[in-house]
Amino acid sequence: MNLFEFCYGIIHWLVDLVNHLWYWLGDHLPRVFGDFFNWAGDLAVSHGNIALFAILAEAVIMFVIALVNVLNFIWIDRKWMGRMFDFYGPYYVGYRIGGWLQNLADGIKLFVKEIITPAKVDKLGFLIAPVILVSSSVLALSTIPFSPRFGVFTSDLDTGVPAGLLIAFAFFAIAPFSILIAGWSSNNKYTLIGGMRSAAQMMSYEIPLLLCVASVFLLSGSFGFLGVVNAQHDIWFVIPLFLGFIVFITCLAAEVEIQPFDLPEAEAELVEGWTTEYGGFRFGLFMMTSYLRGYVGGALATALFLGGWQGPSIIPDEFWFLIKAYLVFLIIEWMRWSNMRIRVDQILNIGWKRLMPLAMLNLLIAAAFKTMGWF
Amino acid sequence: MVLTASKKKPSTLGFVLRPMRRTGAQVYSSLIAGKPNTVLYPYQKLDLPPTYRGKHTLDFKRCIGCSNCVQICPNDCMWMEKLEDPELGKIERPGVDLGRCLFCGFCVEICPTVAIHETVEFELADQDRSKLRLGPKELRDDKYADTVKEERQKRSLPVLDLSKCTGCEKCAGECPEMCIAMMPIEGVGKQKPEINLSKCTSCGKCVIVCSEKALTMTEVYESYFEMPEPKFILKNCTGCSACAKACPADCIYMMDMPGTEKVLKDGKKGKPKKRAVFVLEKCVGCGKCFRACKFESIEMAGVKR
Amino acid sequence: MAERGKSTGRPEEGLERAPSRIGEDPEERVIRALLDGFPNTVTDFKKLRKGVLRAKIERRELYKACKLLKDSLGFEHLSMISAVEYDSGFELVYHIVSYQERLLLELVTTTPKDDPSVDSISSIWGGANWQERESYDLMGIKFNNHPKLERILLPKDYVYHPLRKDFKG
Amino acid sequence: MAEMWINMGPQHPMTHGLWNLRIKVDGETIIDAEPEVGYLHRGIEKLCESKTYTQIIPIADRLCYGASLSWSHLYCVTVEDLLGLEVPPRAEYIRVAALEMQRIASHLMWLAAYAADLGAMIGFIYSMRDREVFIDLLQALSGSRITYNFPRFGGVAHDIPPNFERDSLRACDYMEKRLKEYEDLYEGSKVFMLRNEGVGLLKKEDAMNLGVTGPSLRASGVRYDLRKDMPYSVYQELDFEPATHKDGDCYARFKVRMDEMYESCKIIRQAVTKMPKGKWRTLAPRNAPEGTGLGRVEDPRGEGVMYVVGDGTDRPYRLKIRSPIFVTVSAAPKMLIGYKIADVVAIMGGLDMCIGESDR
Repeated sequence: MNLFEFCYGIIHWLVDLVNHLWYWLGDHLPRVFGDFFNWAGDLAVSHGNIALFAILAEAVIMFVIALVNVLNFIWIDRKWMGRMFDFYGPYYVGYRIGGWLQNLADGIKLFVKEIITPAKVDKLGFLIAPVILVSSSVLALSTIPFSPRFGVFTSDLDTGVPAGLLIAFAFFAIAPFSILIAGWSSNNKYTLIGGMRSAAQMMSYEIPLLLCVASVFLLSGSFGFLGVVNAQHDIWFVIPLFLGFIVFITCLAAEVEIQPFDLPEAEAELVEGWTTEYGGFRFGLFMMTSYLRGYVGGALATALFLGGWQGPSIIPDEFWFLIKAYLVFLIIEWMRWSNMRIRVDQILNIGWKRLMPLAMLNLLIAAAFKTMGWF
Repeated sequence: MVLTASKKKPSTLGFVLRPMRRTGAQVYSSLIAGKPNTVLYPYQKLDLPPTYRGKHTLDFKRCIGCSNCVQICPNDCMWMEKLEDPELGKIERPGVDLGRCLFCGFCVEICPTVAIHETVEFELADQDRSKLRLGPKELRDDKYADTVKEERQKRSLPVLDLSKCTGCEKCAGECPEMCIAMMPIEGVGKQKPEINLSKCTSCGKCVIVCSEKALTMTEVYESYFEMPEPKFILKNCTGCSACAKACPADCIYMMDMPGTEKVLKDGKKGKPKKRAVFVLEKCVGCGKCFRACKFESIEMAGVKR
Repeated sequence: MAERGKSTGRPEEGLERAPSRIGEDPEERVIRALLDGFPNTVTDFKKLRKGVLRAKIERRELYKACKLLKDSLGFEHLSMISAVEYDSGFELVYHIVSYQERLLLELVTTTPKDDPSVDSISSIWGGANWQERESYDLMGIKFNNHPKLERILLPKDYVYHPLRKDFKG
Repeated sequence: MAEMWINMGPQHPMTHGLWNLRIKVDGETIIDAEPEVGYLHRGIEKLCESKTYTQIIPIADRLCYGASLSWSHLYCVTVEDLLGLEVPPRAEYIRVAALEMQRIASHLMWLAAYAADLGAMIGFIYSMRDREVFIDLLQALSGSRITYNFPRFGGVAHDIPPNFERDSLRACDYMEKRLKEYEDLYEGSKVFMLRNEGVGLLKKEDAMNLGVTGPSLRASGVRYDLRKDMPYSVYQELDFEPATHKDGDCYARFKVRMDEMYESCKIIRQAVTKMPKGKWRTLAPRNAPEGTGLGRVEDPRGEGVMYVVGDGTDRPYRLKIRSPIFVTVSAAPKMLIGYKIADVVAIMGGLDMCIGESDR
């Protein structure tokens, strides 16, 4: 039974429960109204509609899991960073669970802060930028299954979202657009420069990233998560495509704007980059989204290179997936906290002159493997 | 104008791994091998050295109310407060405004009797500014001064009681350092020993040799600062004893000064008048006598009236 | 001499001073050169301690003397410009340093109270630029030919010169 | 993008303190720069004219939060020159040890800010952690953590506490071990080298002409250290070598300061072991004679000079303070023009700005 069937069953049961009322009303009311309620009940119980509601329920489940994951991520990041920095990290709020509640406390603090819209900003852009960023990241997340059973599916067949990886990357690539809007509409020189830097950086790192992904598609012969992960049953793609994995991780770091590549929000030179004018919960959304994107990146790397949910069946598949994603995230964070920030011309140089040829080489390697018939 | 070109070309990975090795070693030492370096402040506290300069305490019994601390305070955050103590009577003691205090420690250093101390207590914040104004009663801690090791040196000096002195020059002859000189008292026709304090080694021989018991040894704390000394002009003195009442260190006393007698009509001399006598060995340089004197008979350079 | 002045401060070569010939004591050399160049206007030569000289100069010759010090005597560094107000007038003290000879020259010049102005030496030493602005700002001394004589520490619309003795609060 | 002026400051993460750097950019390239200081002007020179000589010592501490001991020491040296006061040798050795600890602490604070500017919070945390060691030593010595109020005319305020020698030797060993570890973080990091090499070039002639002093001058290839070239305390009896570098870029400035920390460790070791017995404080006269006094010391940030005019009373007639950073920051446009916005933080961070002393 996968998540779709589970949701379908629940929705079906709920609809049946309500339909009893409908049909009872249809029987007892005058004819005109009764027909209407009977018709509504029939409509609700039809297969397509229940499937639609089931997908919605799946999305809600995945979203809640994503939010909990973000809390976990921030907590892990802070603890990991703390030990690296020779201090404890969050400690007192939620003392018995290792300071886990600190994130909730911070979230509440951000939530109750006054939301300020500066006077001279472009209102529409300023309001819509966080919405786009958060929604695109959540949408990218929604396509990622934790296991063949647990994810957003559109039918009871175990196929997942068709071409789910493509959709995930498409949503993943919307972010520079919203960052540019945020930077431009804030009407501030720092945010403008930050937005511009972000756009330039993300555009240029998108290409090697997708080339690496293309090599995985080439080897696995599928655009969907299930196909890619199942193709790694014998050997994880990180072994034949090690070069691609390194390039992918590097590009991922640039995509989610973490430390060696966090030019758009370089706090030393551009105050807070494109988020300078945002405060309160909007800033909280941005911050949450950056961790969410970190998680999405880790999950994508897991699915593409590290064999997804495959592992010894001592623990369930879903946990294998999460553990791998967390590990990738931790390595990225490790890189983040031990490095400095590079300059904007150097980042473009590295992107175009180094990562791009390497990604091409990686694609050639993948093509060679495919031609040899090893995959 | 492009000067930004680096000497070495950037490599793709760079040496990202070396800093990561360093931080990884740190994670090992703070997570597995040991604990982080943090002191969890409100629950754990560091040991502070005894020299630490925190909140002040004041020993009422040692303090003589000389107001030297008030005068040296760079921020003018101390003041003298008159109060009545059941034990000590009418006294004058300093208070500290911690909101202005810069914790320089000069009040501790200048105190001639080591009555003010700075404790290691540093958590002094309050929501009310007026709570930071600590009067003498809040500062009072008569036991603290005995608990800490004294850094200031004590020195015993011979102190002259002029009323007993006969001017016999025995002490001057006995002093091994030759630091006692007999000086005539102006307008009296008598001489008294004057002691050069910078040479005195506190051997006490002059006290032993004095047949009239005019010299006694007194212990005085050595001062770190050069204080202004009062200069007494005898001919302006009227004997009102205001300075002797004002002096906190008991270094001025009134004495029937020979040579000041009024010549009566019958040619006899009347009773000698009272005049102030200074014991500069004990003087703390506060300038209170200078301020108290209304007849300009005391001069003190560098002190404001 | 000019050659030597230019070659000062070299990191490696300048380390070891060449064994000085008799009469080549750098302090005396500076005194001699200044007295030769400005026989009437340089007065009151004093050697305060080893390596520290003090001289007085009239203000009209200040620029030329500084030029001489920089170009041919090897004083590369202007350390400090301090303005002091006396009852008779203002006194400007220039502390000028020679890196190679380890010399410090206190060059004192005076200006009358009603016309506090001297020639700017910021074209000789670039480091004098801001210090002259500071002297102008706090003491109100005008420096002729200064590229940008504006207030630097105090607000632009401030009218007093607070380090003067007649400024109260 | 068109040319525009950007205000980096007065409230900006790059400016450690309150100052403003106006830069004119074309795209991301700087074509003009104009530093503005004065936001923290407290009028210390005027204030000193109404305080007695002794009362100014804690005020001189407040000139710089990073290296307050060296400023109060400079003030004491100046007044001792005016008074003609001899300092007992034990006091001089205590002073030298404390000064070098202060130099290490100040350099570590610079390193912390520099690393944070370049984006490595790890450097900030590590440097601040290791700075604590020396702050603790100075606290045991003087009784305070930031504003020590330790030197006095003709000596120091306290004798050294028990176990001070052992603790300082241990701290030096610890610091040298840590400095070796820092190599991994900084020079071992390609990213750091990318950001620093060839950035903010300051030629030797420019550095001397613009009055740049201290580590920045030595990084431009001029070997001039007041401790060595015009020794003022007991520095001539100690064996050390001022650090120089000939490149004149940000990396050279970084390297000079790192080498200076090694040298300071050496000096502390010698000063602590050579320290003679005897008096550590003398009685200073209350009134200064008429005349002038000049003090000139090697501050962690450059050449600190004070010039005091006495008029026979117990208050100075005039006290002029030369702040090294005030002059060095006026040379900033020379270093900035032609580089990118991101280089501003590397260049200005490499100068070790301290606004307290520069605005006075």
